[in-house]
Amino acid sequence: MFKYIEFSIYGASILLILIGLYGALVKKSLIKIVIGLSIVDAGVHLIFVAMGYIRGGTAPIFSPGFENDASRMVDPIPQALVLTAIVIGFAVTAVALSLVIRLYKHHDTLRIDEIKNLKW
Amino acid sequence: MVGTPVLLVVIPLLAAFLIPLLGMIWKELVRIIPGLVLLYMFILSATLLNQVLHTGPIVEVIAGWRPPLGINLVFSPFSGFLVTLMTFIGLMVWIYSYRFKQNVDFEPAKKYFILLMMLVTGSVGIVLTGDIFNLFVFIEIVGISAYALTAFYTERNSAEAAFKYLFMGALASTFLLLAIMIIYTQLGTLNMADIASKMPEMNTTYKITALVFLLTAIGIEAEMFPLNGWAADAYTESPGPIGAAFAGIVAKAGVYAMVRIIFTLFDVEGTMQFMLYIGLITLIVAETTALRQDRLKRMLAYSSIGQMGLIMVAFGIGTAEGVFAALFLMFNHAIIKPLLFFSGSYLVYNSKDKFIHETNGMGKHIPVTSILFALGAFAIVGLPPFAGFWSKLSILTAAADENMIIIIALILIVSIVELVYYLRVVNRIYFFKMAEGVEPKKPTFNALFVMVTLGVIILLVGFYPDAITGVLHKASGDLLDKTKYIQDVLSLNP
Amino acid sequence: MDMIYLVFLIFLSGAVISWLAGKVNHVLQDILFLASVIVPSVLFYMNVSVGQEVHFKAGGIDLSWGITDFGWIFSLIVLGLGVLAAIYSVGFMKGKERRGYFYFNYVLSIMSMLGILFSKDFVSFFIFWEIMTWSSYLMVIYNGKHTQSIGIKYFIFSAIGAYAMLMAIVISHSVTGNFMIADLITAYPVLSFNLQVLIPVLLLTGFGVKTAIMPLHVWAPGAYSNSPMAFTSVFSGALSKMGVYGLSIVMLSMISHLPEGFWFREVLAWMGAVTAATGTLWAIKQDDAKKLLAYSSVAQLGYIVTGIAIGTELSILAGLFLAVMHAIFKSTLFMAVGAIERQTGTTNFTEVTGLIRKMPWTFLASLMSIIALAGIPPLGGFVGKWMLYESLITSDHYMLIILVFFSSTAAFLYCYKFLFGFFLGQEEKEWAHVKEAPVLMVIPMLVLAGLSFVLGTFPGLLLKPIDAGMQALGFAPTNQHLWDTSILFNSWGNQVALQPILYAILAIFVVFTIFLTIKGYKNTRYVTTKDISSSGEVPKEHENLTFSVNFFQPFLRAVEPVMRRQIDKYYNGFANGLEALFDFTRKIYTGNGQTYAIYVILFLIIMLLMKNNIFG
Amino acid sequence: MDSIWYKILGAVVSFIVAFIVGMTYMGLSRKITARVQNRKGPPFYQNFIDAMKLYSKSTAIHHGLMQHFGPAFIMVSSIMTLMIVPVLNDGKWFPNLNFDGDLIFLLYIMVFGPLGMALGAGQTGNPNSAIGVTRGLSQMVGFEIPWVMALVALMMQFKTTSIIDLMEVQAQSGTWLMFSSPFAFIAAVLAMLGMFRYSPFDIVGAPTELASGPVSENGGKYLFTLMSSGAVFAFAKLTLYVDLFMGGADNLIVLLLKTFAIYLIPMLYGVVSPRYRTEQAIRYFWGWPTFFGLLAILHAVFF
Repeated sequence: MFKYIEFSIYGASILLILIGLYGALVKKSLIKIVIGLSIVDAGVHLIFVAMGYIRGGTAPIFSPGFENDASRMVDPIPQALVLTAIVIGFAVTAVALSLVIRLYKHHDTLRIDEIKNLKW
Repeated sequence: MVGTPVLLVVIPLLAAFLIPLLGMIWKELVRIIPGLVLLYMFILSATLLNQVLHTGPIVEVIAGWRPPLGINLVFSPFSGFLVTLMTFIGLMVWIYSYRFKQNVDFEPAKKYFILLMMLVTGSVGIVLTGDIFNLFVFIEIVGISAYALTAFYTERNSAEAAFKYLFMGALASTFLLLAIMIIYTQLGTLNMADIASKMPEMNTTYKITALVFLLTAIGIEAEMFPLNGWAADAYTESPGPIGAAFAGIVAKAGVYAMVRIIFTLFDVEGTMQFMLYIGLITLIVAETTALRQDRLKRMLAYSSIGQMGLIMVAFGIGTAEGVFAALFLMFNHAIIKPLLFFSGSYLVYNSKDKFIHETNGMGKHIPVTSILFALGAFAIVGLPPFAGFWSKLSILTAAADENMIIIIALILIVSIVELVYYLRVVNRIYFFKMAEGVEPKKPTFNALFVMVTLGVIILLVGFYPDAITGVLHKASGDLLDKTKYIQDVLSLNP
Repeated sequence: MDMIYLVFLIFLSGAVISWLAGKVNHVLQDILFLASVIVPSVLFYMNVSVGQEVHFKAGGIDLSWGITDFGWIFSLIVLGLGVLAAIYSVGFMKGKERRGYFYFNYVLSIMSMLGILFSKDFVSFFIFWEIMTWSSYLMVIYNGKHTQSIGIKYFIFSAIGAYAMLMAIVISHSVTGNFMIADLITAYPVLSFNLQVLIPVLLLTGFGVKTAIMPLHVWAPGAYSNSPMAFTSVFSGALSKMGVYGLSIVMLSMISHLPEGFWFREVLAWMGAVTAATGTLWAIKQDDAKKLLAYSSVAQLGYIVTGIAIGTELSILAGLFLAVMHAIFKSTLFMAVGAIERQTGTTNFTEVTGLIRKMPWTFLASLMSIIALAGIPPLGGFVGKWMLYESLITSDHYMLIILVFFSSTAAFLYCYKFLFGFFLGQEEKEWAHVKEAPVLMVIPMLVLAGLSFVLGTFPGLLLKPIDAGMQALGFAPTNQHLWDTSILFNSWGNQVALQPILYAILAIFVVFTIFLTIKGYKNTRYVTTKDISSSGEVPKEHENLTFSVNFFQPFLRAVEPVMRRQIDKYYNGFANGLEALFDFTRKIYTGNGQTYAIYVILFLIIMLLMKNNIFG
Repeated sequence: MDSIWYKILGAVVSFIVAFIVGMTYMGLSRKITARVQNRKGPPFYQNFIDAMKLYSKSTAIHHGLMQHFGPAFIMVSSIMTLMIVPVLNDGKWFPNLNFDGDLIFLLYIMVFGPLGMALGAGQTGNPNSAIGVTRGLSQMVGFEIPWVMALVALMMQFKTTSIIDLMEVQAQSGTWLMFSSPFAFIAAVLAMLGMFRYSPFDIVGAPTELASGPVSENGGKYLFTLMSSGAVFAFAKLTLYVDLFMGGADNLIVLLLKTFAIYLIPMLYGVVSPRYRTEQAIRYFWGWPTFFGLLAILHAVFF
């Protein structure tokens, strides 16, 4: 049962990454690209957290009653890392969106294939 | 003792956050503080480098956690050399842009200097850190500040460039994170020395997959072909000094990360060759693209990408001479390319589109800037007796020692292409009639000071290369000695 | 401090100072310029002896400077010509723009040429070589005309040559472990065959560019004619000889150890001869004196290369003698063209005519130099030509000699065109105001012309140092056996005694001059060139009857099939094709951010698929 | 015997002989030409009369110094050629400068004069002169090729560049080189057609077309000098041919016979030929004559 759950988590995160990539690479709208990138990020974060998960694990906190359960604790480091990554992803998305606003003002369009003043 | 390596990361970061607060006290502090910080950083890193060259690397532990658990900073001759170089260029960028445009008033200047500080923090952090996740974080810091700096001018196409940069950067961070994940799940550690020591145990498939993700991610930062679509745009549309900073600081950090991963972290065969060939392709594509540019900064940008390719080639040779040559090239490129960007932006100062033909006849009106641009052009294509020649000689010597005759030939052929487009510009500057309505802009004293300083360094290294080769030899030896790196970090006493 | 350093230091600082001095005072600038050429030259001849060496390190590389007997020959060209042309330059540059620029590059190029002769290691050789290249490049574009075409072409070819040389240098470093030229020469006989071929080929490419051998010559006509004439005299006279210097060392010290060296020699000799022939034909076609002399230089260098390539004692003597002679007479001619350009403002034969009475001294110098160039006795050019032919005959190069002879016979055509075009023909009102060039310009020309006269009768004066130089390269002494002070021998024992010939010529000339001139000149009066017999009509003042357009048209019609193919066109086509290709490949950078992202993903996917092929 | 006066004497005597013989030949050629064309023609000594007439005329005008020097130059060339070429076998004649120059030198001294003349002609400013000169030079490039090929063949075959050595070779073997090296002889003779500038190669002077070409502005003593130079030069060239290909001559009579025999070739060829255009002339010389020159070289190398 757990196996399926694990697989479904992995599968879901890979699916997320693929969906995100689809959005980023195929969709022409800048907004959709940003959304796509965020989805990719979410997928990566999810897979990372899932990697640190232990079946039936507990929170990695030495709280009363769990003093000797270090082996059953889920790995805390991925969670820490993902937390950081989420923050960074947030910042990037914010910058991206602000740029999108600028681009829209400058070019009057949100289609990425029409914003090609810089090329070759 | 002036300080410890950690200050090199902490101080600018702190300064970045303090600038707006201090700006409330006295507006001029916004401009002054970064300079003081960069000066301090330069002195600190130079002192540390001097010390490190004699005593061996300094490994500094953050927050008391020993490696492999905690985060550590490594100030070795190699990273120290790069940090010194970066802080020096940072200082130059600061002097240059102290009042680089009168119309940049308090509010933009504040942002500009905050972002510049963050850029330097991130770059220095990339070079110093001993932790792979930390590397990721620093890369993101550099990334975000670089996106913002690229988009600094609202009236240009800068947002477009910044968006492309961001798009690629976001993909890079995704791949980097995936790679870190693979490494962590396989080896259970994030410390680079620890990873390096455990690497032989890792399953080959995972190892190579992680390597591929890392190379793709870092390759975007290091402007590797075909991942460098953003680079020319970002160089072109960012403010002049920031173009210089990209070439002199950010790109160097990217190459550093790449080299650290390939030389220290992984023990996969074929990475050297990969780097060699991908560098070669980068070099060829970028330089030939530069040949046909009609905008000055874009041409400089592609030239810069090409130089990064050449640096990769030099690293890819893999021998001590090759690494030495690569470092020499990094040094020269970090000195010369900023000079070109600085002087180049004055040559097309009042022009909207920055076309090359708008530099026509500038030689008569802004002679010093022009001659420094010419000097930079001559130096970067490797004409003796300027600095670029020695690095070119050493890279070719290194390649010849490995019997890479075809590669030597290709490098030299590309050099001819490079020569052609630089000379076309220099000819225009001196021998063409200035177009109607072009107004040359006299450089400010600060800009002149920076350009002359860089020019003097070019001449100095050109006539007396021994000024730098000693350091470079130690740095290259340090990079190649992987066991020592692992040992230095892991055997650290609490 | 060693005198050698001092010589170079004076050159270097002189270059900078004479550049900057222009901001202060022009006379001071001229004086400083002359001093910065003359002082180190004098110091060199007074205080630097052959064999003196200095060693130092730069960038961890051992460098060493010192001059050999062989280099000493070329130092005569470089410094002798350098000083004379410097004096000329002062006159030439009077009142011109960019004097500082000119002086700076002039001094630097003289310094770098001397440096090349001094270099005992490849690194300093290459450094000086490149300084020479870019300083001469800056001279080529001095006028600001054709910078993007002629200037860049010159630099591209120079760079091709220099980089070929650099490649050879680093390869030789990988073999010998250092950059010493002598070490490469020592190691050369035991190298693998591939390297034995590769290294000389690369080096010869490098030197061949400067020597303007076919098919690497296309830069030369443009570059020679585009630089200011005061420098072109050095450019064609001395700078191209640096190629000869390197070429000789490669051919004589390295190829001679190669069992297959025969083919090298033959191919190079033929290339030289073909260069000579095509250069001559193109020179005949030119209507611009600069271009004509430029092509002529290419042709003359072809002879020199042939001489050196043949590799017998006599042919090397011939090649080196011709090298010095070419420096003497060709620089005089370029100076003369410079003088004419300065006085009349044009160098086109179809525009200027009849200057002989206005610029007699320039004419005299040109006449002597042309006679020397054509190789007609009793001037110096003949000695070189004679030795070249004799060496070709005695070494069984029967087809080569025909080609060489063809080109030197055809050379008479452009020789005459040069003299006729400028000095003879009808005197036009348009040029009535022309005066003789300033004395500073005339004196160097006359000195050089006098030199070619002296060397025509007493070639021993020059052959002596050449012989010493050849001995330094390992040849047996050739005095008494191939030459004496004024007698030349070939290896079959046939001889030409120059003194009786000179005296006979002078005697006959004097007799008939007296016979005609003393009797004729006094009894006749000068009439203008309009007063001629032309079908019973006297041409009017404004009617210019000078025959100067399509001068050698019938001849050119006869050789037209040969001249139809121009290498230059192929090169241009190639360059244009490359640029078009690059224009196409740069479209990779489409400007669409999404495309770039797709590149990234594709790159990643390809890497993941190929990972086992690339890594591991 | 080595005194300077003896040498001068030799030169003067050689010059006089050459002058007389050359002039006579030119007169004969006029006569023969006339006869072939069914005219009576002038007497064979007509040229002497012309020369005397020209010499006694005085010139009134000149166009500059080079015009004075031009004839002197061409005289130098003619006399030098004469002095280098041995007149008779075994040094029976004054040695002059026979030992001081060789064939290569000869080739060069032979073009010295025409070039000097060309300068003189150039200064007169007469366009006809310049046109003539360009034609002459062009044609020279044409015929020099087979001529040099013939000489090179001889020089290579006998490993000498000296005329005297080549005469020696013929004396020793007993055969003339025109028989032992026939191709070289043919090439040389064909080249000679151009050298003597008789029709069809008279494009330099080109009577009626160029008003006598380079010499058109010269008269009186100048023309006399040019004429006598032509005579001397013709004699010297003929003697050279005899020396090289016909075993030289033991005395003057034989020399006259042999030289006249050679002289007949260009002359008779010219009588029946119309004039070539310049490029035709050049192409002519680069056709069959050069082919024979090649054969001569091959012959010299392989036999």
